[in-house]
Amino acid sequence: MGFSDFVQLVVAGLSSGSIYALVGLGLVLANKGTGILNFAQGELVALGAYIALFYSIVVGLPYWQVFILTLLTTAIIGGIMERALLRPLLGAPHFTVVVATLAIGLIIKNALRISWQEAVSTFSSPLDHLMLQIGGININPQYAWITGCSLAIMGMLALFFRKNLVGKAMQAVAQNTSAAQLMGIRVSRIFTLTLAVSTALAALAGILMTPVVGVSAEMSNVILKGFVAAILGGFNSLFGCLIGGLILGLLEIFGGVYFGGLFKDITAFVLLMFILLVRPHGIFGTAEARRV
Amino acid sequence: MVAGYGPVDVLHDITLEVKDGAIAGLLGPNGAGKSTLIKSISGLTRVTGGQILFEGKPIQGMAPEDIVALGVIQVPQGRMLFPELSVEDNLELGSYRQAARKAYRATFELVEEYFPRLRERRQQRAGLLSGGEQQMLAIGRAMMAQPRLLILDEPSLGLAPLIIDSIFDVLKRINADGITILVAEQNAMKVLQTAENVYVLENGRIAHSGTSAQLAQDTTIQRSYLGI
Amino acid sequence: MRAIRKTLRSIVAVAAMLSSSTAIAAEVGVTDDTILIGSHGPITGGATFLGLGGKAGAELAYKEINEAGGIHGRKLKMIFEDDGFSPSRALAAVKKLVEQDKVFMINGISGSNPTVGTIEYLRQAKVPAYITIASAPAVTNPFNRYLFRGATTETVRFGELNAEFFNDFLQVKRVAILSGVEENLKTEGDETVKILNKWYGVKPLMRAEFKVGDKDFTPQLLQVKQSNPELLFAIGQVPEVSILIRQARELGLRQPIMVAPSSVDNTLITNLGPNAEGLLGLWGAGAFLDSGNPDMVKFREAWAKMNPNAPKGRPNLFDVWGYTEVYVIAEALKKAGRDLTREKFIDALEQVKDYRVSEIATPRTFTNWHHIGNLTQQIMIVVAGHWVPLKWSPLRESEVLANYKK
Amino acid sequence: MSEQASWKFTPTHFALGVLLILAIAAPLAFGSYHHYLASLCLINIIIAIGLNLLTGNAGQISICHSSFMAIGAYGTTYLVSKVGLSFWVALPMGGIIAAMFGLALGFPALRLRGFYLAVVTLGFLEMSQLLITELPSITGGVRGMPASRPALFGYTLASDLSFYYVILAITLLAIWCAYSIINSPTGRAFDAIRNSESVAQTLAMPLSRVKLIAFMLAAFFAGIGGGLFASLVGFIDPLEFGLWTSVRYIIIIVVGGLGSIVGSVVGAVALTVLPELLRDFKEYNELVFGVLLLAFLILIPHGLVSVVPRIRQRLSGKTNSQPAISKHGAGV
Repeated sequence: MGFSDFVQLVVAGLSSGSIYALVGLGLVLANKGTGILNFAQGELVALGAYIALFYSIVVGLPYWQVFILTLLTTAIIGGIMERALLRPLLGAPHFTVVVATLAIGLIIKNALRISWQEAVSTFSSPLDHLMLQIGGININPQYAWITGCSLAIMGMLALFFRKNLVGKAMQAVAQNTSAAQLMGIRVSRIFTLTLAVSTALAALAGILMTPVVGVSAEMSNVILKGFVAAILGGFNSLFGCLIGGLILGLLEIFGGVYFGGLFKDITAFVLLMFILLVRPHGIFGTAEARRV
Repeated sequence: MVAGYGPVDVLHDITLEVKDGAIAGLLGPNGAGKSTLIKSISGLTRVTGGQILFEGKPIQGMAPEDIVALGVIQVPQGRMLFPELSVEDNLELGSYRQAARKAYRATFELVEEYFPRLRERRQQRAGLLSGGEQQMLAIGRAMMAQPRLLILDEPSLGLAPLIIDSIFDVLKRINADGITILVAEQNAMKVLQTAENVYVLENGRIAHSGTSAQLAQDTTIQRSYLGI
Repeated sequence: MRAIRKTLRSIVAVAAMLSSSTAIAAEVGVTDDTILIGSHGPITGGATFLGLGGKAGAELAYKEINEAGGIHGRKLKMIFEDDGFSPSRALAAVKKLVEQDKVFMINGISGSNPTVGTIEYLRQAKVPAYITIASAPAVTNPFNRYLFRGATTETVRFGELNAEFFNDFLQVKRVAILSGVEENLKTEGDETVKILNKWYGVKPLMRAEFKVGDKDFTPQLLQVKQSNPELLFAIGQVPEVSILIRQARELGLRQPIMVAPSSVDNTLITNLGPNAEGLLGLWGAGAFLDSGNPDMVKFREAWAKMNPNAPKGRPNLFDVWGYTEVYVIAEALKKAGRDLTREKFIDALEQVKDYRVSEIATPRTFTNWHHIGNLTQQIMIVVAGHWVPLKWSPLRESEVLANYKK
Repeated sequence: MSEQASWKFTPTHFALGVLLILAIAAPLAFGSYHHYLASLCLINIIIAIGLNLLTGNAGQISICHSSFMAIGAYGTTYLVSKVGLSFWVALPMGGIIAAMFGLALGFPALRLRGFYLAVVTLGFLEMSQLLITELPSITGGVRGMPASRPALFGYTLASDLSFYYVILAITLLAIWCAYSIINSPTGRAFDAIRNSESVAQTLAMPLSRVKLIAFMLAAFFAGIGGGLFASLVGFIDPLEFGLWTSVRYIIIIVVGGLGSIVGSVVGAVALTVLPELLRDFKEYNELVFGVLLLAFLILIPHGLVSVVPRIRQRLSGKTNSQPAISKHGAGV
């Protein structure tokens, strides 16, 4: 493998890795904040992409407006989903909540399929058909944008958690719900907000992926990768999830090179199993991450 | 008042009064229902009957955050800090209630004056503090909410006697600054030394009540709680 | 024990009598004014592109046929069941259609495996089945009086056509093959490899696979790059192939690319933009979807009228197939006469020779020794954003039919 | 319902008797489509019972139940068609092979819990799918593999009705086995590890052995179900044993009721029949299914088995009060 091939692989691996990190982060956030393990996260990725497609093609907005409007819309959808569908399940057994999110995913997926029956669609981004040439290495600027944008948003999120009172309140609820209530934090509002943010994160992954892979209901399968990324990172921290996602992205792509494309996923899973056997709580995880 | 979890009631026919500006004590062995009573006041447990009045207004059935908004602040058993946040962030979350947020700076300085140790540990994660420091932070966090009534659930649990003493000293200072306090404890000696009125809870019922001086004379109390 | 067995046997006998007595009067599924035709295909799950298209096309054909007076005074009525692309659910659907709805025949609009799972049952029940889409050899091989395959051809034939095209027209020997792991995709790759070797003694430089839902093909494409082929053959569905081709060009692969029939579609061009130019592929029907051929224009307009809120990219190949194959069925029903039975219908189907409804289809021929209706495919190429037919036709005789001749 | 010295005829026994008679007699009035569906119901019952032992009773998450089913299906079919064994030997052997894999998967479970275990089982599922597609000489690969119906006393069970009765007998046997397991010390150990692993450590039986047994049992039941499934449908392909199939069994036990055999039974029946009833919704059927499922979970979060006790409780006038607020997933 030449150096330029290597760089291309790294760039591609990091970009898919940051998508996995975004999806994983949404999962972790919802789980830590509200106790929900949201199996509809993958469908929310697809939903985000379809909403972006709608704004872009049907309404005809430019990419930047599509970007912001989609995040807002999906955040609202996430909030409504929490209020209307998940709130009634407070106090229900864990598995019931898990299956409820599966049902929500099934509903979203089928609604998307029925309303937009195409094999695949895409919307344009300002970076379409551009190619960066750095020292004889072809780099798709789309990949750089995916990685950069994910990192930026995760950085903003980290700042929000560190500096903003509401962000801190969200962490407080995640760490000790009763104590948060005793501080006068309206836990139910934080639940709604948490689901809104985690849904917007899913949508962000969808928007970023689209110019590269197109929009299809099958996008939702990315949840498995998000799950693995989150577990790899220990399922309890933003940073762990980011590193987990990037490691997974790189692993997959180099696994594919050395063991053949079909074994790409398996390489990742085998390595994950190995890591879990050595460190049962992921790379950055601590024992307190054990829930369920 | 009657309260409890599930079909079994833990508390029965409790009548308890905390006078404005006073320190009241709540004594009782493990499992007597002290925590349930305190959770009921804060709205964490649903009350199935009776009345809880704060400054003349009924508060039972209200959401915990609405009770907090009235200035009824609890320091829960086991501290319940936010372990992954810094000391400063924990204190900041203490002043989450709207009325307290404006005076955040001033209260913050006051709390650091009560507990100078917290000043040194300001940037540390709460989970890494020692037991005594955690209890100080828990009380400090509650103080950040500018309570009108401060309720403490077992503040001495798991602490060394010297630290217990210093904590109760601070409680007296807080009370002297005009804050009403209700403290639930197993450590009868400390309570009888600190509180004016004391209630003794046994099997979910008030078994004895009176001023500290009266109860300290009571032979049954002496035998069961003071080990005399 | 013996008594129990005796009772059981008599119960079964009674049940058998009850269920068969209804069928004596006339042929099942045929009344004075209707013929019931059962269909199944995936309209939920991951393979809906196939079932929804097939179903919409078939519905249009039934409507046209019925408006023109039906067949010998009878209207055709389709009962469609979802099979979710699962063999077990397809079998349930077919059993329901045959036993509960009592259809005259089955028109399968599903893919290979769901169809293969129903063959044994249909053969035993002696219900004629006309399979529109499935390409697995097992549908028609071994020969079975009740099973017919219409639009698509069996995978071996794809292998033959690909191999001959590579060697005869393109004259390339250095080929790299990437395929999905799904039944039709993987098998098409395998068959192409087999025939390349058998007919021309050519071994592909490399063969790698990918999965549905894969988003990144860099590892496979780097392997392709290293083998430096004259042609890349990419066998997959539109979503994956779109990404694959774009990434290939990004990685500096300038070689011609051939795609499989499953992605010879306008959505591929939409997805790829300028990167689609020069793509090659096999097309399994007559005039292409966006061509100006009057028959295709007529079909498109009729289709659009019936599906006013149609998504972009439709009608597609599956709409065309669903439509054209119903006409083949209708042709045979016509030949079978007013006094219709399942056996007569099969005999009539076996008489169908070079029939097509219009230029949007390729001709179908069945005989009493093989039920493979179609061996023809056209090579298409993308020129100026449109798939256009390439002037090339195969010369070698297919070996597919040789299996059946005695 | 513990074992009692003196056996009394209760309304429950009456209901069970009526159900059994119905299960035997009712199919005679219907055709092969219904026999096929009824057989699928029974197979789903067997498989769901296995998963419920593992998840509902022992509290271990598994999302690779469909893989065990696949191992049973492919194992049995291979042993019959390629090795030439009798189905009646091959079926239990398929179950045992599945149980062996269950045992192997149980080892990581000794160290992992919750999501971590879920992801490992997901990896197992991916691997088994890959093996099926990449070993065409054994499994038929992506093209799938035909399976045949067994013979009994010289009769080939070609008709769906005759095979239904065989499956019914096996299902009853499976229910009886599961019932005995739940009421044995092993079953009580399952409950103990679900409720608290630290408490379970004080049991007479080593914790690790209990977990391994749970995984083996679940895999065995799924393997038997898979073998029967292959023979019933007559054709198997890898798509039939994907992630969604595993998820379907999780839905079955949650809808029916976790940790309850009756729950597995009613859940399996409900979720096999419902999609058939929704056929008229055509392409909307999965959507409608999702909506119904969600509504059900919101209204009856503890599963179908909780309905009767709840009605009884309501009649007796007792209400439940709970902590005012908590996170999702409390009270497993």
